[in-house]
Amino acid sequence: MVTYILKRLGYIILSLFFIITITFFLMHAAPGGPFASERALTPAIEAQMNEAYGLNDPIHVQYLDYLVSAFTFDFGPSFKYVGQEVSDIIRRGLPYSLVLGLEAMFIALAIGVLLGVIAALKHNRFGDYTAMIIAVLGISVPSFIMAAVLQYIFAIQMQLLPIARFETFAHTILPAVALASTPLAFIARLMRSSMLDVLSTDYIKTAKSKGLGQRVVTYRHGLRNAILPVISYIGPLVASILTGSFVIEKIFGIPGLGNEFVVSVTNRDYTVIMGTTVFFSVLLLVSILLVDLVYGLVDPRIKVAAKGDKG
Amino acid sequence: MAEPQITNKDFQPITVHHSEAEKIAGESASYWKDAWRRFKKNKLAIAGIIVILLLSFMAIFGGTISGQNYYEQDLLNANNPPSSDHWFGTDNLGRDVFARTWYGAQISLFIGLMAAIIDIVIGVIWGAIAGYFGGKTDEIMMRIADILYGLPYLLVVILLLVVLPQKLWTLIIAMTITGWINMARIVRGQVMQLKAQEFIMASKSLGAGNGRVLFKHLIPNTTGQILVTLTLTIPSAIFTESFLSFIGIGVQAPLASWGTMANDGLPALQYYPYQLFFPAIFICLTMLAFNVIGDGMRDALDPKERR
Amino acid sequence: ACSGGGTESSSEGEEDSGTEETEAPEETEDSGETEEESTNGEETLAADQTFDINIKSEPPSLNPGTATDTTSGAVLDQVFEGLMRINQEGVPEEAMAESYEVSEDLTTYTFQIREDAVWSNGDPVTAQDFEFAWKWVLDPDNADTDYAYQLYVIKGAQAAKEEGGSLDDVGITAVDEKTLEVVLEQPTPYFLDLTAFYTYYPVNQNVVEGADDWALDAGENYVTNGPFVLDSWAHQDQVVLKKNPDYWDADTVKLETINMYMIDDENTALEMYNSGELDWAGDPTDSLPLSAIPSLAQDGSLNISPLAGIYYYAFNTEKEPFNNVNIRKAFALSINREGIVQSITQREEQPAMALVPPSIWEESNEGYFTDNDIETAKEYLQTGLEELGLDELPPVELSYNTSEAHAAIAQAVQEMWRQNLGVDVTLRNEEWNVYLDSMGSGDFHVGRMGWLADFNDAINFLEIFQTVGGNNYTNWESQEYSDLLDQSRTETDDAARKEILREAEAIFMEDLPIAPVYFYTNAWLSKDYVKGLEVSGLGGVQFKWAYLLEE
Amino acid sequence: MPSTKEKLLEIKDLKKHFKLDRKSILKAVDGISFDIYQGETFGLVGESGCGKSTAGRTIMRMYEATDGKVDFVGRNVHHIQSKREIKEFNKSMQMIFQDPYASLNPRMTVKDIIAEGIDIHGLIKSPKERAERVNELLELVGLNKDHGSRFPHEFSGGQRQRIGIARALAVNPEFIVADEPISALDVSIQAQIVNLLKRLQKDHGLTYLFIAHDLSMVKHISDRVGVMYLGKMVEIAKSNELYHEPLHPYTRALISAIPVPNPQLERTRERIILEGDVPSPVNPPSGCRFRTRCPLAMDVCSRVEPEWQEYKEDRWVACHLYDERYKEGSLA
Amino acid sequence: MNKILEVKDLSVSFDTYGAEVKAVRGVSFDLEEKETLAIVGESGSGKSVTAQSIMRLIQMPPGKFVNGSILFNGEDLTEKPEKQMENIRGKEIGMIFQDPMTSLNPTMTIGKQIAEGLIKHRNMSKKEAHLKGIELLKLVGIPTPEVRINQYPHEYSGGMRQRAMIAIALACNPKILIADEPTTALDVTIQAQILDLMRGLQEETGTAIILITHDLGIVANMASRVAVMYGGKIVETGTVDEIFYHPKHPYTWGLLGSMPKLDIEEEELQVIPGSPPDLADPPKGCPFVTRCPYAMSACTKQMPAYTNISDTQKTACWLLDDRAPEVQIPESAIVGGSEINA
Ligand SMILES: Nc1ncnc2c1ncn2[C@@H]1O[C@H](COP(=O)(O)OP(=O)(O)OP(=O)(O)O)[C@@H](O)[C@H]1O
Ligand SMILES: Nc1ncnc2c1ncn2[C@@H]1O[C@H](COP(=O)(O)OP(=O)(O)OP(=O)(O)O)[C@@H](O)[C@H]1O
Ligand SMILES: [Mg+2]
Ligand SMILES: [Mg+2]
Repeated sequence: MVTYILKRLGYIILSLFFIITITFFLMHAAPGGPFASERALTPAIEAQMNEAYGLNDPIHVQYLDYLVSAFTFDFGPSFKYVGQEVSDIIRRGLPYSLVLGLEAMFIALAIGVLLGVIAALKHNRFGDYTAMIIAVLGISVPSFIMAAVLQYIFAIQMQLLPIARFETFAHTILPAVALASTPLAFIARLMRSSMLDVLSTDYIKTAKSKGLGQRVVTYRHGLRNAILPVISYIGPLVASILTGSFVIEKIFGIPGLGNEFVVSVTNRDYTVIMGTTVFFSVLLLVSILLVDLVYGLVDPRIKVAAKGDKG
Repeated sequence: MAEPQITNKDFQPITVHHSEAEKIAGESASYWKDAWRRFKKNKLAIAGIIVILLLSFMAIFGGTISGQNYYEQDLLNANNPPSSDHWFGTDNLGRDVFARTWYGAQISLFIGLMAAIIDIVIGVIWGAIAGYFGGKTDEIMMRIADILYGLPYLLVVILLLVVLPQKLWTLIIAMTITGWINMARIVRGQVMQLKAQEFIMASKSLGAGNGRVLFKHLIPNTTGQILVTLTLTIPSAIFTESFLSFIGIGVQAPLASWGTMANDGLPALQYYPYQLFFPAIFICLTMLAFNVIGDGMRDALDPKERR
Repeated sequence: ACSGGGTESSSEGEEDSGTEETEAPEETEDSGETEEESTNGEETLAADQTFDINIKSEPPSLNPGTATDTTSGAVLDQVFEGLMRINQEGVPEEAMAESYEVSEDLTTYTFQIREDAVWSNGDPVTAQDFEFAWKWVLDPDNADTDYAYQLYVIKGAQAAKEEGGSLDDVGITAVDEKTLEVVLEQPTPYFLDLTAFYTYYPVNQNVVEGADDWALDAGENYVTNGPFVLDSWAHQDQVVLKKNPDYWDADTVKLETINMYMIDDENTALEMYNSGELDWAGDPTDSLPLSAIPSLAQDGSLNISPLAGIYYYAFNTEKEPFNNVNIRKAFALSINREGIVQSITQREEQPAMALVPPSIWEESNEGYFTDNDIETAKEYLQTGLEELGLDELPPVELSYNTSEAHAAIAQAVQEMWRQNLGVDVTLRNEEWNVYLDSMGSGDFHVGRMGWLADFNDAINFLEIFQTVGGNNYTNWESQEYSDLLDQSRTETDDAARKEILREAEAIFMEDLPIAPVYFYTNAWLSKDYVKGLEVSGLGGVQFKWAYLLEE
Repeated sequence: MPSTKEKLLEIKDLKKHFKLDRKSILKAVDGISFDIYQGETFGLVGESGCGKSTAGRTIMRMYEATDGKVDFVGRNVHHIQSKREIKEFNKSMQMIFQDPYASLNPRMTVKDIIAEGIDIHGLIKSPKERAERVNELLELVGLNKDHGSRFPHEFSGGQRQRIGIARALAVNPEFIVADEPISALDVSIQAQIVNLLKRLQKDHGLTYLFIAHDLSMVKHISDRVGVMYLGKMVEIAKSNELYHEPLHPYTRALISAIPVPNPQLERTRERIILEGDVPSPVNPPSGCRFRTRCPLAMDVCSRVEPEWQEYKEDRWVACHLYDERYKEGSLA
Repeated sequence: MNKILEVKDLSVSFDTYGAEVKAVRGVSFDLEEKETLAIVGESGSGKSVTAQSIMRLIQMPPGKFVNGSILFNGEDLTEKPEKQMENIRGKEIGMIFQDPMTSLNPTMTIGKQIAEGLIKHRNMSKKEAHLKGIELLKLVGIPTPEVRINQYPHEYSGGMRQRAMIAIALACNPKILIADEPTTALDVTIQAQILDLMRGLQEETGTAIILITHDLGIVANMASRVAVMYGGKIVETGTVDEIFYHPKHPYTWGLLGSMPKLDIEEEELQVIPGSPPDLADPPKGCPFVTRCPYAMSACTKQMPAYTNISDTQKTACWLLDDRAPEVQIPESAIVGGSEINA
C-alpha cells in the first residue's frame, strides 16, 4: 500500500515536472509580457521592472528558479497585484473555490446518482424518461447560459436567492447548481447505465431470492456496485469543475481561484499562472489518486497494493 | 384456434435434411443492418436523426431562404424583434438573426464534425496503441495524456491562436488538444478488454502482424463505443467553442457560430431575449438530438441486447 | 500618463468600460439637474450613510506609488489626499496644501501644508512625507513604479529614475515640517492638476519606511490622510471604507461607509443595482452592459458626462496602402461615426473628427473634416490610388483586441469600408497582450486604440505622437509637429501655448495617421437619493462630497 | 492408435512463468515433458488453472517459454527467428479455442474469418480461388456455402466452433491445439464437434493436442492422456489404461469424480472426494504439489518432489507411491 | 408424499426488440416433499426461466406470465403481491445460481450476505445472524468459518463461493431449494464435493430440491425424478430409473446417446444433428421435429399430448400414438445398468 502510494506520488511529481516545464515555456513563448500595457512603459523603466522580477536572467536560469520555487511552493509575488504573494492569492481564493466546488460536487453526485437510480429502476417508463430529459438538458445547456438563466429566474424574477457574491449559504446555491448542472447530468447518465447493468446481474437475483425488498436490494446491493463508474468519473469531474468554475465565478462575482487563473493568463502574470497551474494540477492529480484509493475501499476486489498477493 | 386434424397420413416418416437443420432462421443481416433494425425501433433516436438532418439541411440552405444575408448591416434597425422581414429579429448591428443562425449552424456543425474526425484519428489510434501494446508504452502514452489534461488549457489555446493564423482550423485544433483524451481512454479500455479475447489470439496464431490485429480486429470492434462517444464529442465541441467564445476566443467576426451568438445574446437576455433564444434553442436541440442518437446507438449496438 | 485612463493592466475589462456608450439627449442638462438638486436645502439626509458601488475587480495596488489604474485610483482617491484635490467644478483646489506660491518663471512651487492635516494614526502630515513618497517613486531600485513618469515634470526626476541621476538632485525639497518646495523642469500649466493625482500622494514616512508590505492589506500599517480610511480589504471581493474622523475637512464628509464590491460581470452588477444592492452602476468604476443601454436611455435613468478620451483607429503608415495620406483620408472619412455612436455604443459619445477631446478644446466639437463624407472620401481614394499606382485597394486587415464592443464597431466599420470604398477588409482580433505585441511590432494595417487623459490638458493627447514608439503605433513622425510641441513646453502664456498646440493638431489632422472615431463619455445609473458624487472628466470618482437622502 | 511412433513434437522440461510484480512469480507451467506422436491425439486434463492452456499456448509459441524446449519435427520452435520461418511455423500449428462466442471477430463475415490465414500467408492467387477454398472448408466442417457471407452472431455455438475449426484448417496445419473446444457447448452438440474432429484427423492425418477438463470426452477422443496438476504433469498413459488403472492419487480422484449417466452405478459407486481447493500457483506447496489434498499423503511428500518416471512402457507418473525408495520407507 | 409445488401449464415470454421470445411454453410438473427433481435439457430450453418464474425473479418487463399457475402449498405464486412474495423467497424457497463467480455481491462480506435473509425472515439481531452465519459456513464445510465469514467473495475460491451460496439459500431452512446448474462452472473434483454436500444436507434437513442441469451424470447421481425439457416444453418426465433405462422420447435417447461411455470403446459418438429451435419463432408442432430422426408430418403440425407410460412417467411424442410406426430405442441410448435393474 505504502509503496503503491509512493509510486503514484512519484508519477504525480513527474507529471508536475512536465506540466511546469511545458507551462513555463508556453508562458514565455506567448506574445505579450506581464508589463505590456496601454500606457507604454519607457524602455528604462521596463528594464528596471524586468530586473526586479528576474526577467533579465537567461531563460534557463529563470527556468531553474521556477522549478525550485514551484517545488517549494514559493512562487514569489504576483506581477499584477503589486507585492501580493502568489501563495496568499491562492490561499485566499481557495476557500471560495473549495466551498463552491465541493457544494457543486455534492449536488452533482447526490442528485445525479439519484436521477440515475430512478431512471434505472423505472427503465423505459415515465420516470426514466423524465430523469433522462433533465439529464440531457443539463448536458445541453452551456454552464454560462445556465448561470444566467438561473440568476434570471431565481434571483431576478422570483427574488428567492441573492443575485451574486458569496456570503451566506443562500449565496452559494445558484452558482453551485449552475456549476453542477453538466456533471450532474453526466453522472445521471453514467449511473443509469451502470445501475441497469448491475440490476441485471446474478447477485441482484441472489439478493432478491433471499426475500429482500426492492428498496433494500437496490440500495444495499445495487448502489454500491453501480456507483463504481461514478467514482472513477470523479477525477474528470474535479477537472471539469475546476475549469468550469471560472465562468461561474465571473458571473456570480465570486473571488475564487478559477477567475484568478484566467485573469492571470490574460495578464501574463507569470508567477500567478505558475502558482495556479501547479495548484490545479496537484489538485487534479491528487484527486485522481484519491479516487483510485477510494475505489479500492468501495470495491474490495481492487487491492491497490496487493496485486501480487496470492489470489 | 382449431388444432389441425391429425390423420393416419401424418404418421409417415419424413426426412429432415441435416443441411436444412443447419439453416439459420431469418434473413441474413450484417452486424450493421441488424443494429440499424434495432435502432429503427427507437423512435426517440430516429427523431434525433431527423432533427440533425433538418438542421444540416437548414445549415446549408437556411441562410438564403429569408432573402437576407448574414453580414449586411442596418444600424438603424438594430436589435429589432422578430418580424416578417427578419424572422428571428436583428442583432446589435442590424443583421438578420435568421440568416446568421443558419450560417452559425454551418460553423458549429462543422466544428463538431471536425472535432469528431480529429478525435477519431488521434484518440482512437492513441488509445488503441496504448491499450494494445500495454506495459511501458501504455504507461508513457497515458502519462502524456495526463499531462495534457493538467496543462493550463487556456494558456495553450491562447498560444495556439497566436502561433497559428487566425482561422477556424486553429480553433478546431485548440479544441482537440484535450478533446481526444477522453476518446483515447475509452478506446484503450475497450482494446485492453478485447485484446485478451480469443479471436485476437486466433488471428495472431495465424501469423497476423500488429497492424492487422489493430486495424482489422481491435479497432473495428470498438466502433460501437467510438460512435457513441462521438455522438457526445460533437455536442461537446460545439459546447467548447461557445466556452471559448465566452472568454473571447471564438470564431472570427463577422462569421458567427451558435456559440458566439449565444454569447453575444446572453447579456441581452432581459432586453432582446430572442437574440439568446434562437441560438440557444438550436444548441440545445442539437445536443439533445445527438444525445438521444447516442443512447439509441448504445442500445442498438450493445451485444447484450441482441440474441 | 494616467489619471483616468487606467486601461493598462486589467486589459479587456476596462477596455470595455472605455468603449461602451449610450445615447441620451442633452447631457449637460441632466448632470446640471443633479447639481442643482444637491444644492437645494430642503432635503433630509438618510440616517444610514452607507454607499454601495461596484469597482469590478481587485485593485492591483493600494500603494499610491505603485498604483496605475482606475480601480486602484477609485479607492486611493478616497483614502489619500494630495496637495490639491480636483473639486466639484473640476479644478484643483487646496487640499493637504493650505496655500501655495508659484515663482515668476512658473517653475518653482512652494506649498504650505495644513497644520491640522494628520494621518489616520495621529501623526501630522509633513513635507517630508511628500518628499519621501515622491522620491520613493523616483528611486530606480523600486520596481512597479510604472507611473514614475507622472513626476517627470519635476526637475531631475527623469534623470534620477532613468539615467542614473542622483535623487538628491531632484527638485523636491522639504524646507521645513510644513513647507514643500518643488522645482519643475519647465513651466507646466497643469502641474497643480497633477498634484491631485495619486502618484503625487504622500505616504507616512514613519510607518512606511522599512515596511515594504504596508499597502497589502487593511491594517494598522495602512495609514492614510484622506476623507475615508480603509476599513477592510477582502481581496477579490470587497473593499470597505469608513469615514475618517480625523480628516481636516471631516465636516464636509457625509458618507459613513462605502462598500466597494468586485463584481466582474456587468449584467450581474446591473441586476444588483436594480435589486437595490448597489447604489450606483456603470462608469467610472464599472460599465453598463451594452445591450441594456437603449432601454435605460429610453426610460431616462441613464446619466452621461463627457470623458476626456478618444477612440481611434491607428493606421500603420509604413504599410501599403496606408503609407499614402489620401488613402488614409479616404478611410477616415468613410466611417459613419454618428451611426456607430447612435447604434452601437449608444452613450452619446461625440463623433471624433479631431484628436483632442472637446472637454479640453471646445473647437473639437467641429473637427477637421465632415463625418461620413463619402463623396470626398471617394475622391481621396482616387487620388491615393493613382499616387500608389494601384487599380483598386488591396485587401486590408482591421485589428482589435478581444471585446464585444470593439468587435461590434470593427464589424460596422468593416462593412462601411466595404460599401464605401469597395475594399475587402478582414478582421483580426487578438487577446489584449498579444494585441499590444502585434501593434508594437508593427504587425497590423489598421488597429484600434484609445486614449484617456492623464490630466486635463491637450498636450497629453498630442505628445503621444511626438515620436515613434511608446504609445504611437502608427510609425508616423513629423519634425514640424515635434518642434511645435517642444515650443509649447516653454511657452508661459496660455493663449499662445494653445495656438501652438492647435497648429500641431492641424498638422496631425492633415496627415491623419489615425482615424478618430469618437470621444468617450461616462455613462452610469445612480439612485435618486445619491447626491454629490463627483465623476471627473478624467474617469475618476470622488466621494468626499457625496451623501444620501432619505428615500 | 498411431501406427508409426514418429515423434512430431517433443516437449522437454517446458516452463512458463508469469511475473506478476517484482516479488511474485506465477508458475503456470513448471517443467513438463512429453512427446506427441505423428497422427495421434494427446489429451491434456486437469483442474481449472492448472496450466493446460498456458502449456498449449507456449507450445504454439504464443507465449515465450521461460525455460525448456519444444521441438517440432526436430526444431526448437522457440529458436525460430526469421519472420519468414515464423510464418511457416504458424502455418503448421493451429489452434481451436474454447469459447465459440469470443473466438470469432463479430465484425467479420464467416468468409473473411476463414480466409484470414489464407490472406496472411498469401495462399491463393485470385478472389475466385479464395471463394472456392472457403466453400471447400465450409463443406468440410459441414456448413453451407451461403453461410460464408453471414456474421458469427447468426450462428449457434456448435456452428461457430465449426467455423473456428475451418479457420484453423485453412492453412493446412499438421498439428492442432484444441483448447477446450467443446466445454462451452451443449451436450447434444459436443458430440458433433468431437466426431468432426475425429473425422478430420482420419482424413487429413492431423495431430491433436486436445485440452479439456472433462475426462470422459478426453478419454473418448484421445490416444494418450496427460494429467496436469498445478503446473506439473502428474501422469501420462494410454487413455484406456488411464481409466482402468489410474496410478496417481489425483488421477484416481479425477476419474471417480466423473458422474456417470447411470443411476444404478452412481448409487453404488465408491467415490474419492478430495478435500479442499487447488492451492495458488504463486506459492505452491513444497514437495509434491498434490500432497495438501492427497488422501494418501506421506511424510516424504512434503519434503521431496516426486520424480517424473516411466513406470511402465508409455506410462509415466510422478508420485512417491511408485518410487521404490519411498514406498518401502513410508509404509514401514 | 405431499405435493408442495405444482406448476401448471406455465408459459413465460419475453418482449425483445425483435420479437416475443416464448421461453417457456406450457410447462407442468410437481414437486413432492423431500424429493429431488432434476430438470434437464440443453441451453436455452427454458430451465432457468422456469426456475426463476417460481421465485418470481423474472424481470417484468421484458418478461411476462402468459399463462398458467404455480401453486405453492396451494397458493398461486403468480398472483401474489410482491410484498408477500418477499416472505416466500428465502424463507420457503431458496435458490442457488449457476455461476458462483457472479452470484455473490462482490462488495459485501459473505457474512453480511448470509445474515440478510436471517435478519429479514428470522428477526435475528445482527449478532445472532453473524453467529448463525458461522454455523452455516461450518455446515457447508468451509474451514475456519470465523475468519472466512468476514471475507469478500473474491477471497473465496469458486467451490467455496458455491458453498457460501448454498449456505445463503439454506439459511432459513426453506422447504424447497432450487439449484440452477449449481456445479456447471466448477471443476469435476469440486463438483463432486458440492454434490456430496447437497445430498448430505438434504438428508439432514429434508428440503425438496429442484436441480437444474444439462449433465445426465449429475442427474443420475442426485435425482429421484427427472423432467426433460426441450424448446420451452417438457417432453418427458419420470423417475430417474425410468428416464435412464426406459426413455421414450427421441430427444432423451439422443441425450443419452451423445454421452461418451467411460467403460465402452466406441468409434463415433451418437449425435443429435442440427441445433435447437429459435424460441422467438418456435415450430408449430413438436419443437424437436427438426432434429428428430423419426420425424413424421404429424410432428410438424401439432404438439403431441402426453402419453402416460406409467404412474410416474409421461412422454409427449407422436411415436407413442397407436398410428405411429414402431420404433426401437437406438443402441447408443441404452444405459448399461438396465439389466441390473431388471
Ligand atoms: N497472461 C497471463 N498472465 C498472468 N497469469 C496468467 C496468464 N495466463 C494464465 N495465467 C495464470 O496461469 C495459471 C494457469 O492458467 P491456464 O489458463 O493455463 O489454466 P488452464 O489449465 O487452462 O485453466 P482453465 O481450465 O480454467 O482454462 C492460472 O493461475 C492463470 O491465472
Ligand atoms: N431477459 C430475457 N430477455 C429475453 N429473452 C430471455 C430472457 N431471459 C431468457 N430469455 C430466453 O429464454 C430462453 C430460455 O432461457 P433459459 O435461461 O431458461 O435457458 P436455460 O435452459 O436455463 O439455458 P442454460 O442451460 O443456457 O442456462 C432462451 O432462449 C433465452 O434467450
Ligand atoms: Mg484454459
Ligand atoms: Mg440457465
